[in-house]
Amino acid sequence: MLETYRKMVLINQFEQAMIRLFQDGRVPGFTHSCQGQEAVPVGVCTALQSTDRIGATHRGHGHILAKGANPRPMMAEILGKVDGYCRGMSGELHIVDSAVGVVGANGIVGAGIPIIAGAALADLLEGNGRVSVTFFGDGATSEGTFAETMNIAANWKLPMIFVCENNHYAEYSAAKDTVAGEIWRRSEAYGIPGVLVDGQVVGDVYEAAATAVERARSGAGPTLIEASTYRWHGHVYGEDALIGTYRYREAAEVKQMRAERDPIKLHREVCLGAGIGADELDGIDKAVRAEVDDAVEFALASPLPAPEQALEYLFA
Amino acid sequence: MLETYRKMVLINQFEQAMIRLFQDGRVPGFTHSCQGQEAVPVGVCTALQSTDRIGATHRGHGHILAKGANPRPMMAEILGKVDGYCRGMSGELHIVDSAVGVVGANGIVGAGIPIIAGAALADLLEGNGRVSVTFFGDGATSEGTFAETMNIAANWKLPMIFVCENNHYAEYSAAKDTVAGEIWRRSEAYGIPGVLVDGQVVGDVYEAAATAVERARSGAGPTLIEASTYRWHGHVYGEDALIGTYRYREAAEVKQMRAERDPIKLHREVCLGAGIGADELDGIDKAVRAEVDDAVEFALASPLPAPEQALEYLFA
Amino acid sequence: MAELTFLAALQLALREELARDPRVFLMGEDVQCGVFGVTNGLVDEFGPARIRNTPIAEAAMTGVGLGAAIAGARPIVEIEFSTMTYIAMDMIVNQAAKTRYMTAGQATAPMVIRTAICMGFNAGPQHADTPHALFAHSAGLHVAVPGSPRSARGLLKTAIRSDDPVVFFEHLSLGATKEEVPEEEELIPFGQALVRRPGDDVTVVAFGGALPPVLEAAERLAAEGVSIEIIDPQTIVPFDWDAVFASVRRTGRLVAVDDALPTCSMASEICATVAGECFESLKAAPVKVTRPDVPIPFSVPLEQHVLLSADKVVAAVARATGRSALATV
Amino acid sequence: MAELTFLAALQLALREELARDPRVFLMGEDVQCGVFGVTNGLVDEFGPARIRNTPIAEAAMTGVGLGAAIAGARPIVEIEFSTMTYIAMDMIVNQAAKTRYMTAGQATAPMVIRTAICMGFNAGPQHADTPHALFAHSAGLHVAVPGSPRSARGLLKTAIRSDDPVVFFEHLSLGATKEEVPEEEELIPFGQALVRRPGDDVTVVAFGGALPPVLEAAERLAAEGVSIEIIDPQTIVPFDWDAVFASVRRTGRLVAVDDALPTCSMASEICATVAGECFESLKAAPVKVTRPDVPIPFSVPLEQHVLLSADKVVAAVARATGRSALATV
Ligand SMILES: Cc1ncc(C[n+]2csc(CCOP(=O)(O)OP(=O)(O)O)c2C)c(N)n1
Ligand SMILES: Cc1ncc(C[n+]2csc(CCOP(=O)(O)OP(=O)(O)O)c2C)c(N)n1
Ligand SMILES: [Mg+2]
Ligand SMILES: [Mg+2]
Repeated sequence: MLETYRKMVLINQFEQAMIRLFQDGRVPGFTHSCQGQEAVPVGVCTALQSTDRIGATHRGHGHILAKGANPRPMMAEILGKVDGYCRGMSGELHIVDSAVGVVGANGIVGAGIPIIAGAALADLLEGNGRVSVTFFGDGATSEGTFAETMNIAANWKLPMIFVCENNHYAEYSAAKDTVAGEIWRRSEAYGIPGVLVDGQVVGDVYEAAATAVERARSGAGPTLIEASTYRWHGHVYGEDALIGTYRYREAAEVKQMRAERDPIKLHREVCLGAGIGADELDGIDKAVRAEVDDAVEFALASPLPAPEQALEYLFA
Repeated sequence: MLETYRKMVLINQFEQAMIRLFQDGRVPGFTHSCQGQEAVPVGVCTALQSTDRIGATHRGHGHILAKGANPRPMMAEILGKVDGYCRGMSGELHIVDSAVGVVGANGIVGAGIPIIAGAALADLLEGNGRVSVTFFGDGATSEGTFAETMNIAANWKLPMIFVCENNHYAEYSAAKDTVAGEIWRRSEAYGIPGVLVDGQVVGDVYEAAATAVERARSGAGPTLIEASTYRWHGHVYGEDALIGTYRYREAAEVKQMRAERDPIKLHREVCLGAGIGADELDGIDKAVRAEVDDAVEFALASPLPAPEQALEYLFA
Repeated sequence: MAELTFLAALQLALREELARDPRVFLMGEDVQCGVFGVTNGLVDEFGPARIRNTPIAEAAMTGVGLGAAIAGARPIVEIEFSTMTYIAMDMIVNQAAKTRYMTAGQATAPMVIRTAICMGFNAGPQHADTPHALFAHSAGLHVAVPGSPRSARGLLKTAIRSDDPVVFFEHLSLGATKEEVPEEEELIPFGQALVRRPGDDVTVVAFGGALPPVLEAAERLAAEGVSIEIIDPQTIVPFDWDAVFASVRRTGRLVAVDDALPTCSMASEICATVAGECFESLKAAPVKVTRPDVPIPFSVPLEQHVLLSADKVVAAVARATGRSALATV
Repeated sequence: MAELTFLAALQLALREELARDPRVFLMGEDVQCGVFGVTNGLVDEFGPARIRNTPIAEAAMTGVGLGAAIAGARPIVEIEFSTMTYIAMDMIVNQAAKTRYMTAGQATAPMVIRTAICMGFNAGPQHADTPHALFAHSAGLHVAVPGSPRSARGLLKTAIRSDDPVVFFEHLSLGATKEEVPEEEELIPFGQALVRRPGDDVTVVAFGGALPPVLEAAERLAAEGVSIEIIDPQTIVPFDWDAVFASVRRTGRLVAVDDALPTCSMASEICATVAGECFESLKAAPVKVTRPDVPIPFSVPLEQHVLLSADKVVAAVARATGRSALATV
C-alpha cells in the first residue's frame, strides 16, 4: 500500500519536474503529461511481476515508472541527453526500458496493442508464464488494431490484458463524440470479459488487474479493463499555444476533478484510514522529491549526444 | 416473390455458365462463385430502392446481379472483354455498375466497408434519403476496418446496413478457428442493433433487411445483419488445383448443405406453398436460362480490348 | 495582395473552396480545433457537418472519404501527421488511386488527402517522415508539395477541384513563412514548375520543405559568384520535366534536393531522368541531396545532423561544379 | 545438388530453419494450407502452434509478429499478396523498421515479412503490385527479392537469421522455375550481387521477376552479337553497388530493369546512383526499364501490354548502345 502510494507520488513529482524543465525551455518537442491518471498504471503494475511485460502509450511516463524504470535515464531521455534510456534518439514519447519489461512505447495511437499481443504470443510459445499488458487511451479504441487484436487474443487465449485509460478526451475531442457506446463492453462479443473500474481509485484498479493477471497466467486468456480517469493538463502541456481559444472541456470540470478525484489524495486518505501515519506518507513524499531532484540533476548534467550518433543503431 | 425467385435463379444460372466457361479455359484468372449464398444479396436488395447503393465483395456476382446489373456486360467483364462493365480492366473481382448503385466491388477483404460508409455519408450530407449496404464475409470481420466503420457509422448515424455473409469459411480456414464469438453481437457495444438471420431463407433475409432499411432511411442509423449461409464451391472455383489434398471442410458437410439448405430449392417450396404453379417457376427458370445464354453469347462475341487501353482511364 | 503565412494561405484556400462548392467538406481528427493552425475557426463558418471531427481511425476515415467522393461529394481528408498515412496506405494507393482505372472511368475519386510533415520540431522518429516518394511511386495519385504560401493556396484550390485523388503535403517548417498572396482567386495548375530563382551555373531542383535551405544556399553561393537556378516543381506528380530539362540543357549541371530518405527518392528520380534525357548536356555528374538513410531522431543535435541545411546544399553545388561524384551529403 | 522449383526452394529454407531454431515460427492467413505451394505440409511437421493460421488482419498480425520478435521469438509473417502489405504499412515502416533505432539498440525486430507478387496471372489491379521500392525507401528494413530457386533458399535462410526486419518478396511468376540447389546448408549474404550472365557491352541490372525476360533478351542479343552482363543484386537493401559500378566502369553502358512502376523505382535509383558515381565511365545515357505508370489490368492483352518482356529489354539495350535518350519502354 505504501509502495503504491510511493509510485503514484513518484509519477506525479517526476512530471512536475518535467513540466518545470519544459517551462524553462529545456525539453525539446512536446510533453504529454499523465498527471491525474497515476492510479491506473500503478494499480495495474502492482499486480504484475517484474518479468511481466507492458507496452506504454504516448502518455507513457506513468506506465514506465510504474513498471520500475529509473527516473534518471527517463528524465535524461526527455531532455534528449546521451544518458537517456534511448540515448536521446526517441524522447518522451518512446521511452523504453527493456530490462524492466517495457516492450515498447508507441507514438502511434493503437499501434502498441498488437505489438504487446505479440510479446504475449512469444511468451505463450515459450511457456514462460509471463503476462503482458497493453495500455491505450479511449481514442485508441477507434483504431482497427484494437478490435483486430481482441479477436486474435481471444482466439489464441493470449496471456495479456487490455487496459484502456479512458480519460474521456483524445487530443481535443470528447470521447462521447467519437467513441460509440461503452468501451468495456466492446470485448464481450469476442468472448473476452470486460470490466469497468474507477481509475482514480488505485485499489480498485489493482483488484481488477489482479483478477485479470490471474486469469491470463492460468491460461484462460485476456481481459479488457476500462479505467475511467482524467488528465489534469492539456493533451500536450501548454496546449493553448497550439489551440488558441478553442475549448474542448470546461475549466470547471478540470477544477472539480482535481479537487474531488485526485488519485493520490484519494489514496492518501485510504492510507490514513488504514492507520498509516501522515508522517510516514510525508516521508515518502520527501524521499520521492529527493529522488526526482536527483534525476533532474543527473539529466541536466548528462551531455547531449554527439550529432553523428544520429547515424547509429539502425541495423544490428 | 417471383422476382426474388427469378433473381436467385439468375445468379445461380449466371455462375453455372461462368463455371462452364472457366472449365473451357475462357475465364482469365480466378473465379469466386457465390452459389449457395444467393438468398442473401437477393433478400437484401429486394428491400432496397434502385437509387440505394451497395458495395460488393470479391464474391460479388450475386450482389451486383441482385442490385439489377445486366448479365451481358457482367459476363463480358469476367471474360476480359471490351464490352465488360469495366472494359476488361478489372475482371470478376471488381465488377461495378455505377448506374444501378454499385459503389465498388473490392478485392481487398474489409476495404469496402468504410468506402460504403462514405457513400452513406455523402448521401446524408446531401439529404437525399438513400441507404447504402456493405456486404462482407465472416473473414472480413477480423479486419480493423469493420470495427472502425461500425464506430464511425454509429457516431454519425449513417444511413447504412452492414451485411455479413457468414459462410463459415474464409479461404481455407473455418470461422470457428479465426473469428472469436458471434459476429452479430459485435455491433451491440457500439449501440448498433445486430441480428442473426438464416441466410438460406430469402424471406427472412428480406424481413431483416427491410427493417434495417427503414431504420436507416428514417435517420435512426445503421444495423448489422449476420446472415448464416454456405458456399457450394471452393474459395475459388477449382481450388483443388491450388491446395492439393489439404481439406478444410468435409465433403459430407457440403453434400448435406446442398441437399437440405439450397436457398433456391427452399424458396421454390415457399412459392409452391403460396400457390404459385410449378409451371410458372419453370417458366422463370427457362427465361433466365435464355437470358444467361444470351449473356454468354454476347460476352464471347465481344472483342478483347486493344492492348493500349491498358494505359487509359488512370486520370480524369 | 496580402502577405499571408503558409498556414493562413492554406486556410484561405479551404475557406474559399468550402464557400464555393457545397459538396466540399473537411474531415479529420480535431479539424474543428485545428491543431496546426490551418483549419481552426472554419467550423464556426461552415458548421460541424462540413468541418467534421473524426474518431482516430485513419484507414476507415480515408475509406469514408473515398466512398463519399465516389458518391459525389468532394471530401478533404486530413491525416494529422504524415506517418499516419501509412495506416491508410491501402485506402490511398490500392483503393483511391485505382478507382477510376478499375472502373474504366465509371467512378472517380475526387478527394484530397492533406497531411502535415513535422520535421525540425523534435517530434521523434514516429511523427516525422517524408513519405511523398511512396505516393509518387504508386500510380493514380497526384502529389502536391507546396513550398510557399502562394503555392500552398493555389495548389490546394486546384487539388480540391481535381477529379483525381491528390495527396497534399504541408511542411510545418514552412508554417510561419510569409509571402504575398493575390486577393483574387488563383488556381495553380498541377505539373507547372516555378523558377524560384533564375541562375546560370547549376540547376537546383527543390520543393516543399527543402526550399528554405536551398534559397539560403543560393544567397551564399551568389556571394561567391556561383549562380544557381532554383526550380520548384510544386507538384511531383505530375512533374514538369520540361522545365527541368530546359534549365539543365542551359546550365549543364544538376543538383536534386529532396528532404526525404535517399533510396528511391524524388531526388533519385530527378537525377535518373535528367541523366537519361539530358545526358549530352551534362557537364558533370548529377548530384543528389537527401537526408541520410535513418529516421528523424529526437534530440536537438541529432535531428539537426540529419536535416537538410544550406551547408549541405552548398557542398552539393560545389561538387556539381567541381568534381563529379554523387554523394548524399 | 537437387533440382528444385522456386516454391520448393522456399519451402526447404523454411523447413530447415524451423527445424534448426525452435524460436522460429510462421504465421499468416492459411499458412497451414499453403495457398501458393510454399508452406503446405509444414504444419504436419511442426504443428499448428508454429505454423499458425491467422485471422484476416494484416496490420495486427504484423504487429503481433513484431512484438513476438522483440520478445525473443523469430517470427515469419506471411502476407498473402504484396498489396496487402499496404494494410500493414505502419507496422512495417513505422514500427518494425524503427524499433532498434528508437530504442538505441535495446530492442531488435528479427522478423521476416514474406509476401507474394502475383503478376501475369490476371489477378486484377488490386492483387498485383510490386511495392518493393516503398520498403527500400523506408530506412530500417532489409529488402530481398530472390530471382531463382537457389537465391530464394539461401536468402530466406539469411533473412530468418537476421536480427533486423526483412521484407521478402516471392515472385509467383518464378514459382515453377527450376535450379540446382545445394543439398548442404547455404546462406546467401545480403548485399552480394550475382553475375547471372557475364558480358561486355552493356551492364543490365535486374532482379526478381524481371530476370526471365532479361535472360531471354540476353540470348536474343547474343545472337545479334551484343553481349550483356546481367547483374542480380539479390537484395535491394543492402545493395551491392560495388558490383554494379565495377561492371559499368567496364561496359560504359547501363540498363536498369525493374518490373515495378517507374517513378521513384529501384530502376531510377540505380540510374541515378550510377550516373552519379560512374559519370566519367558512361558512354551513353543510362536506360531505365519499368512497367508503364498504371496498375496491372485484368484482361490478357491488357496485362501482357504492361508486363516486362524480352522485347522491351532488347529495345532498351538497343537504346543504350545506340542513341542516348532515356525512356520507359
Ligand atoms: C494513429 C495516430 N493518429 C493520430 C495521432 C495523433 N494523436 C496523438 S495522441 C492522440 C489522442 C489519443 O487519445 P487517447 O487514445 O484517448 O489517449 P490520451 O491522449 O487521452 O491519453 C492523437 C489523435 C497519433 N499519434 N497516432
Ligand atoms: C486484406 C486481404 N487479405 C487477404 C486477402 C486474400 N483473401 C481473399 S478472399 C479471402 C477470404 C475472405 O473470407 P470471407 O470474408 O469470409 O469471404 P468469403 O470468401 O467467405 O465470401 C482472403 C483471405 C484479401 N483479398 N484481402
Ligand atoms: Mg484519452
Ligand atoms: Mg466466408
